[in-house]
Amino acid sequence: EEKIIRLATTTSTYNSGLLDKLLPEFEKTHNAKVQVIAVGTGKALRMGQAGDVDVVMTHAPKSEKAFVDGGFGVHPKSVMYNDFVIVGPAEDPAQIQGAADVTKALQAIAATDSQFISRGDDSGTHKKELSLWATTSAGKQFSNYKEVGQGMGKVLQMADELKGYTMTDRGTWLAYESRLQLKLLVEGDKRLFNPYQIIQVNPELHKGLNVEGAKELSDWFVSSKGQQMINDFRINEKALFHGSANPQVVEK
Amino acid sequence: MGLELTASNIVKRFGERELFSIEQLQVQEGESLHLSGDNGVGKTTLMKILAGLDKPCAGRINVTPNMKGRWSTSLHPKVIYLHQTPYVFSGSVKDNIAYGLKLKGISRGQIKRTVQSALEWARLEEFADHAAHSLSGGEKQRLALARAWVLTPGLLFLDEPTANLDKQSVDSVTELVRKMVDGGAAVMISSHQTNPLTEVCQRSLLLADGKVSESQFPKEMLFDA
Amino acid sequence: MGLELTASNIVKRFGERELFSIEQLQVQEGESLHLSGDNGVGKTTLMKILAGLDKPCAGRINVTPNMKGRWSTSLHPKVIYLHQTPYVFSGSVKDNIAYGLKLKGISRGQIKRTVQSALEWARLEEFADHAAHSLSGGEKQRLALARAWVLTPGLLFLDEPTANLDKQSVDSVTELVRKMVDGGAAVMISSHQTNPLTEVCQRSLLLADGKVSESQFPKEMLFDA
Amino acid sequence: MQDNLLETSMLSLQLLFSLDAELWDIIGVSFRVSITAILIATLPAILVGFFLAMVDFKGRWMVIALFNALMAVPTVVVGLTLYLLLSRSGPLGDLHLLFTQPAMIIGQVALAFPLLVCMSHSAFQSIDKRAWETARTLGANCFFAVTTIMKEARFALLAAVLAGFGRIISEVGCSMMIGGNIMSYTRNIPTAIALETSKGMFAQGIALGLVLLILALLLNFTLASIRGKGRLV
Amino acid sequence: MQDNLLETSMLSLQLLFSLDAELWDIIGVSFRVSITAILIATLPAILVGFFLAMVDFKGRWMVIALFNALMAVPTVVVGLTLYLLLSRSGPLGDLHLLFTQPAMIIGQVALAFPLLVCMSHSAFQSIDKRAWETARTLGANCFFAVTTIMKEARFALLAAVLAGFGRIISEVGCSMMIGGNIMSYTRNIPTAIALETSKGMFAQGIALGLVLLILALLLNFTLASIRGKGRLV
Ligand SMILES: Nc1ncnc2c1ncn2[C@@H]1O[C@H](COP(=O)(O)OP(=O)(O)OP(=O)(O)O)[C@@H](O)[C@H]1O
Ligand SMILES: Nc1ncnc2c1ncn2[C@@H]1O[C@H](COP(=O)(O)OP(=O)(O)OP(=O)(O)O)[C@@H](O)[C@H]1O
Ligand SMILES: [Mg+2]
Ligand SMILES: [Mg+2]
Repeated sequence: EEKIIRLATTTSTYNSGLLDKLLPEFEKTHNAKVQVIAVGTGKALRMGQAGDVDVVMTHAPKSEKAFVDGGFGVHPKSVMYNDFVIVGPAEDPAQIQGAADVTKALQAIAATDSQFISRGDDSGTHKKELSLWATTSAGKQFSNYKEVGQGMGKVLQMADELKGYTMTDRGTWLAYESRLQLKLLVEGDKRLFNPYQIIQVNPELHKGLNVEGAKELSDWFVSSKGQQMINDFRINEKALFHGSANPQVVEK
Repeated sequence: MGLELTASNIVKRFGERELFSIEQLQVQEGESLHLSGDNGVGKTTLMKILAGLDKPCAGRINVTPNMKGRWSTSLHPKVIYLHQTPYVFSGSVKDNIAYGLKLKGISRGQIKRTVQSALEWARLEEFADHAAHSLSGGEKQRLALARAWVLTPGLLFLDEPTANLDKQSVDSVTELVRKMVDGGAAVMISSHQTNPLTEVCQRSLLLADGKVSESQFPKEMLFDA
Repeated sequence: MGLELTASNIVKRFGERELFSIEQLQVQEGESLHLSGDNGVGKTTLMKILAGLDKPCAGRINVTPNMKGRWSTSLHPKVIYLHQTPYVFSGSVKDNIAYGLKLKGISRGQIKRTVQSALEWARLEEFADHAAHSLSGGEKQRLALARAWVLTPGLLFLDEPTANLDKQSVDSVTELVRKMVDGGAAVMISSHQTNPLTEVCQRSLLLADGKVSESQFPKEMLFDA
Repeated sequence: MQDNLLETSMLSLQLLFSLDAELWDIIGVSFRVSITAILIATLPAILVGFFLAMVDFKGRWMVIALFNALMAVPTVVVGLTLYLLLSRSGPLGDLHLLFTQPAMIIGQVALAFPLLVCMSHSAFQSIDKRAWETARTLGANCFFAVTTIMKEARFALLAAVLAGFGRIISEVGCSMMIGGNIMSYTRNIPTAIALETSKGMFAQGIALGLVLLILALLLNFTLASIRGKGRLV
Repeated sequence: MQDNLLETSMLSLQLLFSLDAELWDIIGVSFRVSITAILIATLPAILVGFFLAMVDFKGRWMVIALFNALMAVPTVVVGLTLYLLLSRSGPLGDLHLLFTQPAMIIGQVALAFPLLVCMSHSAFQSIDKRAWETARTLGANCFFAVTTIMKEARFALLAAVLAGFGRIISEVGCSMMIGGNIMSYTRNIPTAIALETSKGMFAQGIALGLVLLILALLLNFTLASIRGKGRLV
């Protein structure tokens, strides 16, 4: 009989379609069924903490560190990375297109008081955005900075609607790009790095976890087969994720 | 006042069953009529049709003068029908009596006086502020009569108005009807009993076998206890 | 059969107002009583209390033999009260008559026969499958009587049962009551009219000023048209 | 972080009694939008319900069934449809209504409407036919007769309105979609709860839910004392 | 990809007529869960509503007001509360109910209950007192008398049940929270719509909404033809 593995992951990861591609392969070779619960980063970690899932895969290094340090998760493994980009209206009122330095770009947005749509939901993306604002001198204290508290896709749509700038992960951007009028303006800064980790829920805290399955799944993700499949995943002929199991991704 | 009602070729059917078919029926001002007939012959149905509350399957009812207002209310404002078991609106006894008056845009003081005299007539003063729903059967009947009376109808249909009334109440209804008829109004009363009220009626109609016939009281059809 | 009802020191108040206060009232098997009194003295309320449908503010009502089943239904299965304006259940006329029978767990065939004879008695055969709601006032009254009759009550309270009935119906109700009383049941009837039905009553009670008094017919309180 | 239910409840209560300005903002948006929406929706919906109960036309039952079915449409679908209408590239884009409170009101009116129609239809169905006849014969024209019947059915209608209000004050899909959950402007209690929940801040989510429950209780207690402590007549 | 409303509608219809296995899966979960939930909730809720309408006890109006207020609690809050109860680390964790269909059923029962109570209370309130008295005097014990009154109030009760069903078949917050939106197992139409919407696949979202609407229409047409085409009596 096939065993059930419960994986909590972020909506953006799930929505990219990566798991739909990878998991059937894993299920076939391991005689297991992976139930994916796609929620926000905070909620995913919260579910791991409560022992309601066997394994989590998220992209919020600080929260993940707290999660592991708190003893809720064990054996964190870097799986892959992609990057964040800053997108905005074609008119580009802050003139940031092609900027190599994110801090400067954000500063220009604040200085011109352009519309900026922020996730505002404490997600990995939101936390990253806040840490980037912290590097600017003026910060995010301008009138057209809007916190909307929604998922990435919805925020892109709102930015499109309101002709504003926003920061997004590349995966969601590629998935949405074709139906938005927004343009990709800033990419490539090292600080826009977006690492994903897979972490097993600490089996000592809860009874009844599928410990073995969780281990198998996280091992499979970092196996050469898993890494290969991640690297081969394409949307519109563009790669979304890059395997990072070897070499290990260093947390900042 | 002086209303005149003419009904011609009225037919009412329920499904297959033809209830009645009446060639001609006239009610003139100052007339009082007693409509009798066995249970289920269609007295209630006929009176509702004449009052405009129900539609006949065929035929025409004409009330002259036609007093239709600007807002086509479709019902004649001077024609009132009283249910066999009256419906009282939620609210107090007073509210019920004032219902029709308020719709006429009469001044508050005038309404108050009229309601007061109606309460006296119906001997419901002590219940003026009680919920109308809690009245007894006969009291509701009296309330409904008072509620119609204050509107000074020109043509009044009373469906078994005295069935649940005590002797004194029957007498006051009789008195009321007599006064209204003297004032030029027309009243049609259905009843299974003979009592002072039915005895003041000038005309007597019998509904039987789907036809209305004008007749002397067929006493054997009624109680003469 | 043989039920006996004893009510002692029954008091009913609505708010401040004391409706009645009755020291002693006995109804024995084979008795028929006519309860009279003006509108609003409390006839309906008293009969509902005696039938167990309403609670007195003070006092006790005792019915012997007490036939309470295993399921404490709290109402005596042989005591039936008929409303002044009967309530008919949605569904057909037949369904209404069968209502009480079905609850007794009687066989289908037996129910069918009983319903058929009740329909005949109430002269409602042709309406057997009609919606009970569409019946006329008098027909509903007859339906309610038939619906109670099939249950062979030991003690029957009829609240103005003949108010809306034609002569023939009054006669058949009279016949029915006579038979029931002969069979040992007790019947209490409230009515404002004197008619064949009230005349078969052996005892006559007058409710006035909050007291019940046993009396010869106070004819002047009633119509003798 | 808190893990167990007791701690969460405690935290909820704490949060509840330290009502801060931001929270009042959110509460304000919630009630302003939903009360406006219910006020707009009620009368037309009741009239439609009345019409469906009283006037027997061909296909009436189909209209009733349609309104019943519309109750089963998820709020987010209503939100999506309105989104496509109000979006810049949509037919009503020029009104610039998207992500504003008026848009939320429109959405909630649309959400309350079918429920109000169905419930008031059922309220009017149980009113005695004689009530209408009595009103008409005593001189009420159709308009006044309708108000009379509405008065007779007022408890059932009030229950309908409360159910409708409950539906819209608690719904999140439509408000999120066309309101946008913008802080201090279109963030109401349900969207705030959704946000807290997605962050994993369950206690905050429940606390906001309790705030809503308490305010709804206050509202209902007020109404109940007006209508005479739940008694009929 | 499509931008405007017309194209989106077209795509919705396309999707609708190419019903694939996955879609049927989702539809199956939706209806299995919601129908079970409404079947479980209806009778107890109606009995509570009956009790509240007929028995006059001290504090009755407060209970009624409470149920009215409970209708205003967002579904996600109910979901959160149940989550904390059913979670491994919660008091009922040992039942292992989280992220299962039974958990979704429990949640939907809780969601339907207050609405059913309020609507059936209002349905019973408008029933003539004589109906109860007649049933009792004709020999019905309390139990049978209740069923008789339920029959008298059946249209209003049916409307209540349909409103309750509409609430739970379309709700997303609670199902998402305690169902987990797991493909082929706890993904129902509303959570699938939420997922599509979050992906920006509005056409798919609306198409799923249309599927739900059409199925609800079918259900209602069936019921309407049973109850006699919307006519009273
Ligand atoms: N809506 C309806 N559908 C079918 N039949 C009906 C309807 N309304 C009335 N009837 C039938 O029409 C007949 C006449 O009813 P109506 O109430 O007019 O009688 P009535 O003469 O007033 O009787 P009563 O003296 O008992 O009051 C009755 O047999 C009744 O069953
Ligand atoms: N629930 C109630 N609250 C207040 N007063 C009530 C209530 N029920 C009845 N009453 C009052 O009690 C009195 C008696 O009512 P009841 O119906 O018993 O009279 P009745 O003798 O049957 O009169 P009728 O001959 O008119 O049928 C009436 O005046 C009525 O207003
Ligand atoms: Mg009649
Ligand atoms: Mg009485």
